[in-house]
Amino acid sequence: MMHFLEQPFGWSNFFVFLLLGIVMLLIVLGFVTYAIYFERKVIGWMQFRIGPNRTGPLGLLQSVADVTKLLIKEDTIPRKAERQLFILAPVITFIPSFAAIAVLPFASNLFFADLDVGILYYVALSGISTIGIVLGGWASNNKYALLGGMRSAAQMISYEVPLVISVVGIVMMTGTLNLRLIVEGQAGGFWHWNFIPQIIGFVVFVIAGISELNRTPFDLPEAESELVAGYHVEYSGFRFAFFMLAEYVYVFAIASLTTVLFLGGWQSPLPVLDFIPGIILVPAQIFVHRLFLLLAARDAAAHPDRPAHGSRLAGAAAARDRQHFRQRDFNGIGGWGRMKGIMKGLGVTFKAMTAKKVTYAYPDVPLEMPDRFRGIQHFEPDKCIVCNMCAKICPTECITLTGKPNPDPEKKGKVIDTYDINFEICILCDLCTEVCPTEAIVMTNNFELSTYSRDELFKDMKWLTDNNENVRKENNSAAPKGGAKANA
Amino acid sequence: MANDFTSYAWLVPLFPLLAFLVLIAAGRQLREAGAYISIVAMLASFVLALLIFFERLGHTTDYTWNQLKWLTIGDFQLNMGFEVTNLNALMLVIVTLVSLLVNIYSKGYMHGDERVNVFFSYIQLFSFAMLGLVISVNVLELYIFWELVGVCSFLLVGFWYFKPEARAAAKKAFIVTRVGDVGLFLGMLLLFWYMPGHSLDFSAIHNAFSQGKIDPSIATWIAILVFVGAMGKSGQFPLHTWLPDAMEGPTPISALIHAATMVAAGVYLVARTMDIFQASPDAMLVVAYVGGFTAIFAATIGTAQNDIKRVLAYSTVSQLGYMMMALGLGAATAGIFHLFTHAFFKALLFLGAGSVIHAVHTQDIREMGGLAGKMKITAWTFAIGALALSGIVPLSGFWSKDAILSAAFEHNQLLFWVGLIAAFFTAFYMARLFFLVFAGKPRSDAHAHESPAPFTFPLVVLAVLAVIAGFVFTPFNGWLGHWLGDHAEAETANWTVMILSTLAGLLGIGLGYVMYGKNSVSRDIVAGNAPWLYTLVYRKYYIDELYDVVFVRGLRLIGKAFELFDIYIVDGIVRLCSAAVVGIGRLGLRLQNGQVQTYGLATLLGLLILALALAGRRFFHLG
Amino acid sequence: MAQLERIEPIREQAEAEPAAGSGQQTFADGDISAAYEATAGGLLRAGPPESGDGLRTEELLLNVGPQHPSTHGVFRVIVKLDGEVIREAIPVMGYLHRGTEKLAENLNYTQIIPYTDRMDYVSAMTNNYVLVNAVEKMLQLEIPERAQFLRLIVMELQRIASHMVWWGTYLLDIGAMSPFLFAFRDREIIINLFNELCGARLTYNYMRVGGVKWDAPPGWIDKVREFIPYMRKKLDEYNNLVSGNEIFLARIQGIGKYDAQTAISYGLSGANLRCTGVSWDLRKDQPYCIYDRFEFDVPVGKNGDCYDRYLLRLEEMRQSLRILEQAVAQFPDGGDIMGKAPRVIRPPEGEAYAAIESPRGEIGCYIISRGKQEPFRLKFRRPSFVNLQILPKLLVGETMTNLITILGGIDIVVGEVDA
Amino acid sequence: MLDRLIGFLSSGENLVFFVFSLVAICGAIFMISLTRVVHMVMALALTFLSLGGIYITLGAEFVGWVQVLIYAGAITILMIFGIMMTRHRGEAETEPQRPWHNGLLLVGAIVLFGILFYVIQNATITPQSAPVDPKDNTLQIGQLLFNQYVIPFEIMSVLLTVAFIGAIVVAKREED
Amino acid sequence: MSITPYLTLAAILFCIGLYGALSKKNAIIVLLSIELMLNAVNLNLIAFAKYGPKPGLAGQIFSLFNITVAAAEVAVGIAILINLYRNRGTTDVTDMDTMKR
Repeated sequence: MMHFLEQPFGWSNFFVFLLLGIVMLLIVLGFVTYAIYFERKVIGWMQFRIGPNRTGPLGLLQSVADVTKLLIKEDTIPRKAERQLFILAPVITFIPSFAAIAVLPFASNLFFADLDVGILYYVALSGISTIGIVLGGWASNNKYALLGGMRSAAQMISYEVPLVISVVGIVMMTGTLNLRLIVEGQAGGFWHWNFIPQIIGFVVFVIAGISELNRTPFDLPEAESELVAGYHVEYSGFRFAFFMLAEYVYVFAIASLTTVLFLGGWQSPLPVLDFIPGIILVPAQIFVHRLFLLLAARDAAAHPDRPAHGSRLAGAAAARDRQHFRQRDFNGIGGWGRMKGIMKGLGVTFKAMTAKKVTYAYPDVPLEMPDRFRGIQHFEPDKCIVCNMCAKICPTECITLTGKPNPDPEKKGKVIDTYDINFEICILCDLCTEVCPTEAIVMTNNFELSTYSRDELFKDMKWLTDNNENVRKENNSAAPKGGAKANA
Repeated sequence: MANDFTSYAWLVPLFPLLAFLVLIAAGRQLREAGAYISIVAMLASFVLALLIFFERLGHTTDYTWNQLKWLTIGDFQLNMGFEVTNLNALMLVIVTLVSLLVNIYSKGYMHGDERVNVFFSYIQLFSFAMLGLVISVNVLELYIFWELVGVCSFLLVGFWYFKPEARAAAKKAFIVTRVGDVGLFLGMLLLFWYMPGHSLDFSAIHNAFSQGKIDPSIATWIAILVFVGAMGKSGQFPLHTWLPDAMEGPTPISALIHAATMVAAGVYLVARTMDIFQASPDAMLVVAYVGGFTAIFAATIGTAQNDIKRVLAYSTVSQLGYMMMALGLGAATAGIFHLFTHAFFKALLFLGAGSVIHAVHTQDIREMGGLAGKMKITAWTFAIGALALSGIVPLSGFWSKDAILSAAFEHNQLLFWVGLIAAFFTAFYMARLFFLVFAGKPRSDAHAHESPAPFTFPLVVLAVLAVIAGFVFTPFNGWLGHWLGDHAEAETANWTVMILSTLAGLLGIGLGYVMYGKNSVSRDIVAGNAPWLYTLVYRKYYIDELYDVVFVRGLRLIGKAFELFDIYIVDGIVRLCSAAVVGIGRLGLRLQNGQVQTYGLATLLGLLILALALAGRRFFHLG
Repeated sequence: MAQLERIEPIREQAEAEPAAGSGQQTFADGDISAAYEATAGGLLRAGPPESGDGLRTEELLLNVGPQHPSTHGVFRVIVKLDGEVIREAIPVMGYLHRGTEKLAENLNYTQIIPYTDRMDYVSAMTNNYVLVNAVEKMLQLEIPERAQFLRLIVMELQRIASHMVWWGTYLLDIGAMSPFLFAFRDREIIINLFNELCGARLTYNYMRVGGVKWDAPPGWIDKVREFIPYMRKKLDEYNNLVSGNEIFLARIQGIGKYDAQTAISYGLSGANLRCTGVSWDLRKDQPYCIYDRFEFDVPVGKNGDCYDRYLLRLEEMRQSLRILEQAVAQFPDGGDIMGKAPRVIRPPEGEAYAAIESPRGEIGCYIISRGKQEPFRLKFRRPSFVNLQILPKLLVGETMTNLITILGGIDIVVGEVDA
Repeated sequence: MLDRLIGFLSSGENLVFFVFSLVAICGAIFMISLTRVVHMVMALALTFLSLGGIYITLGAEFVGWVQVLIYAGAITILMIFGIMMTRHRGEAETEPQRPWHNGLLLVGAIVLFGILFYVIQNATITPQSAPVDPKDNTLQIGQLLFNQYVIPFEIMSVLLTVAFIGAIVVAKREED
Repeated sequence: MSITPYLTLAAILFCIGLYGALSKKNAIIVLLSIELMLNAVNLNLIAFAKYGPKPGLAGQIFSLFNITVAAAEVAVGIAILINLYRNRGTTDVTDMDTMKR
């Protein structure tokens, strides 16, 4: 790659770079989709469920399905929103995130740009995407979106400062902002990696990184419970995809930045392993980092104590101020002791990872219900003596029946002619089977009733008669009112 | 003994001056005595004038005394004084005589008017001015008295100031004569400018012009300008309109000023400066033609007037036209002679008219009639005057008019016929006047009776003078010519002229008798079938309206224009200044409105101006 | 009969002249809009405060709307926000009101029972019992021993299930995803037990006037017996997972605090009352059914904040397990499940009020009968509705995030709030 | 004129400068002409970014990215917060009530530009010493900053602290 | 590439910023315009650093200082703006013409 950069800037290597750019985009997109898939799988495992497994083998195509759904879905723009800004916001958010990747070195000679001001470049660009988020919130003319936008902007700005300061240590050590040189500075075993001498920087960087990405426990802007979905509440379809893409590209960028800065970039952990080409190590480390990031975030459950005045303080001063508050919060009360509760929580989560999964494949494997389950009624016309008891007792009057005189003359009394139950209203309370003296109407265990139109819910006698699989065996109908039918 | 009275000639104007001062000082207390004081003063000056006249009969050298040093400008010395020549002496006598008779007449006529003494004081002032004019030694002194005479005419015409017509007439008279005076003034200036040694004395003028020291074109200009002055005072054609209106004044005044003295001043002026006119033949022609035209023009208007005094006024204008014509033709003596005779019978006619008006209290001849029976003396004297005016043989009018017509006959045939026709018209309107007033049945019920003594005595005296005055200068006896030093004129009896003029006169009287005496020919023969002609003449050829439109309205327009100019330009500028100051103040106010951005803008502009100033300087050096 | 007279005069008096001087502004029957206007509507229409008082920055009016994910159903709070801090909150209810009490007036008692299942759909058994108990009081029926036991076991199982639902959703609201799954995994066991007993998972319709409908199927009681130790182990696991978590503690301690006097004056009941130190549990103080035969203690909190309520409910689950343990031990092995109830239930004229301790507090059923098959008037004292009244007071001055914590702490079920 | 332009645009670097300056000027003009405040802020962010690009082409890599970080990142968001904090009733800028003021101002601005343009065209600046080799810009800036300009650097830090504390104090709402 | 295009661009931006600062009525936009003017100055500094009489890094150092000052200025500016908004209820520059509270 280096020699490419040295050539004078002409049309030919412009296309080469364009090509490389597109390749990088594809790689990133691939990473993003499978990062989402990976995340949902892990969360599932943490909550003793399987996670996406329906689409494609092992659910591998789940994210792909999601993305295509977003592409196909119609992206609406609220009528009163500021059209231009609404459309512009996702663009402003996505472009800097993707541009920031240019400076990340993946291998000794595999990188896109060898800037002397590598880190400054990254920080500058991440600043711009904040504008996109704020604009998105403001332009969608929705109070929740505005609040979400303001909060996320405030959070990103305030955590940018610790992020940058934590990196200063490394820059001081390696003497340059150029990422490639930083990585080369970490050659040799992993003890040469920066995260050992810069342990504090490393921790601050990771936490600031987590908050920069608005991930739990800092996912204040998308706190579902309060602000429904933060700044992109009004976005849908492709534009929403852009926002998600931008967010996950940042995840990729932060993760790779962490590895480059602290975890030795493509330097192998042990000297002996230096033959493994750097190219593999970086994604591996990214993978490990992602895992750690998720665990720490996901289960730690609650949010940090909310900033008391929310996002209204002006200027970077606010960030410094909150930073101070955060510091006290962490090591103020008993420092590491404070972490005990979270560690216990982590323990439970890990145990859950290995616990039996409770997910059952319902549509494929039918659910069998206990015998007494009150499903859809089954009617046997010949038992019915048209005593109207069931129609009278029904609380929602959804049974309508008509009798006709008995066809063969010698028997007196009536025979049932039509018997309809309107399942739109029936609440399956089982009172009708209770009062029916001849058990003409009993309940079955099946409950699938979904139809495409309401009048199909209006079942007639014939349908009720045919509905005769897994009829309930134990119908305590015709129990004498007041008399207890004792059975052990 | 030669000049012992002449040397006292300055006393003649002094007496009326003294009377004037006395009357002004104690006018109210004097009440009745005022009249006598003025009559005594006039009598004294008349006697002195007669003495001077007789003394001068003998020899013809002028007596001048101009030692009164008035002012010296640089090397130029201006002296005042008086000069007595034969012409002056004659004029002195005429003026003093007529004014004396008018004073006597006025005592009766103005009786009962509470401002009678003021009236007499004005007459005395007028007499002083006229006499001073006559004996002045240089043109400037003459001009001073000329203006004084104009003032007196204004005062006297406007004597009954409570009548709006009187006030208007007085103003009109004063303004029109002033127009003339301007001409005279310019002439005087030119004279002063071009005369060797800037001397304005008449003797110096006589020497300079007769020796041809002044080049002719300048002389022509001076002559014409002097003639304009004369036209104004004597009521010649363009400037004659004020004379008929001046009749608003009391009748004695009309007689004194507008018949004999003041109007004669113009003719006297031309006569006095004859040398200038002789130096430029063109001027002579102008004078002659203007005189001729005025004569016939005024005569035609006279025939159609219904006011007795207006008829006489137009007759005066016509006769003055004759005098000017004579002077224009070079017959100075004939002109002066006609002036001499005209003074007497015109004064007579006016005073006669006055007594008629006094009797019937109206001036409209259509309401008079049959007065001959009741006013015997007035009727007779009036008849004598009328005949004299018409130029009937034995009377003075015939001789003077004949002298003029014979001069016209020799020099300018056209003017002769013009004069003849004018004479016919004169005779016709005098006859019409006489018959309307005195003959026929009385048309109004007013019980007319003869006027008392003060009225009739002057009438009789004037009547006598009207008869005998003619013999002074006849084709048979040219004494006046010689006495006046005008020997150029050879006196030949021109029979044809005499016969023609007598015929014209008789024809006019006959026509008048036929139309108005016996009414055999209907009066409105002219008005009947040529009404426009009658109205044209009656309305005095609309000259007044013309002047009104051209001058009055023109001046008013110019005045208006100037007024507008004043308001909008001059005032405008003043208002503009104040508005500018207020505007600058408000601009300042708007700048201090507390807006930071306005201050920013101001600083930016200041900066730019500063930069441009710096860059500009260098830029232009470079550029 | 004495009670009857007492009713008549009240009714005439009520019709004669409206309650005078009740302090509250009384609205004519039809004038509901005025009532609404005076409360929530007024606030809504007030719109942002005019800048007169100028000092406050932008004032946000937020609808924590009916379809908000963390309000356990269609419940709405209108909140006036200043930045993050709540200045004023007005709850709006009635979105799930089905008019059960009015419908009941022309249903006979057996038909009403399925409706009670749907009131507090998270603990249907206690609803059934309170209705049936009230009728039995009027009929002075004698309930057979076995039916009593079955009712008790079923109610205590229902209490545990209900608390587990509360625990799972409450932690989900606060932000932790996993606990919800833990809770519903264990609750599934109880649901299956009920399914085997009465055929339904949520709306059981199990109890009848005079007894119960179904007898325990064979082996059912053994299953219950095995469930108890399993549950105790699980409860310890829950504690480990969440209760120790510092972040969780920081979120929950000291929030939504009120003292005993306020709780009593607001008529709170259940865990909301006991968390302030007032030991009041109907099972102990007004024993009904056969609760007096078993000994169990009533957990009581100290400082009345969300954390105490949280611990209280966990402790209640343990106590229910103790009761179940004793009940299963003493379970009679014979006897009929229905008392001598008349075929057509016509309670005599009069009224009755029965109150029991449901997982959310004291649920009461007040019936006025005119001797007909249908009750003349049926009124349920619904604990969620009463407990909700303290919400506006608690919310003032809190931040948005705490709103959810407090709401979850009170543990309301909207079906019960709106009936 | 045209061939000079093509010549100017031929070399890559000029092209980049031309594109960036075009974007910068359009952003600035939009900032003036647009009516909705947030759109204006966005336009200006665009200008800041393009200026950053121009700094980089001028070899000032470090300053370019600092510009992007501070201006495009921090200040724009600060402005947006400022806008959200204050309510904008009359969102659209009403028509200029001050036609005179604006007109005069426009003239002033154009004249100022004229003067500057004139000066620029005529000024001839000849670099005396060799241009600096842009190898490791950041390193050099770092050395320079802490050797020669360390005093201003310290003053800057003091200034920043004072400014931010001041901002908080001024903006803090008095907790009632 | 001589220095004139850069200086011209800087001049254009400066004038636009000036116009904006003095004509706009919304305080925020005035602040923004001032930022734009500061940027123009920055551009000049850097342009001179490379093409100026004494090419060197001094220009860039000073542009750094300029950026820091600008950031401080915006922070304080917004704070003041918010305070004014609280007192006056508007952000309209033309209303802020009296010192009284």
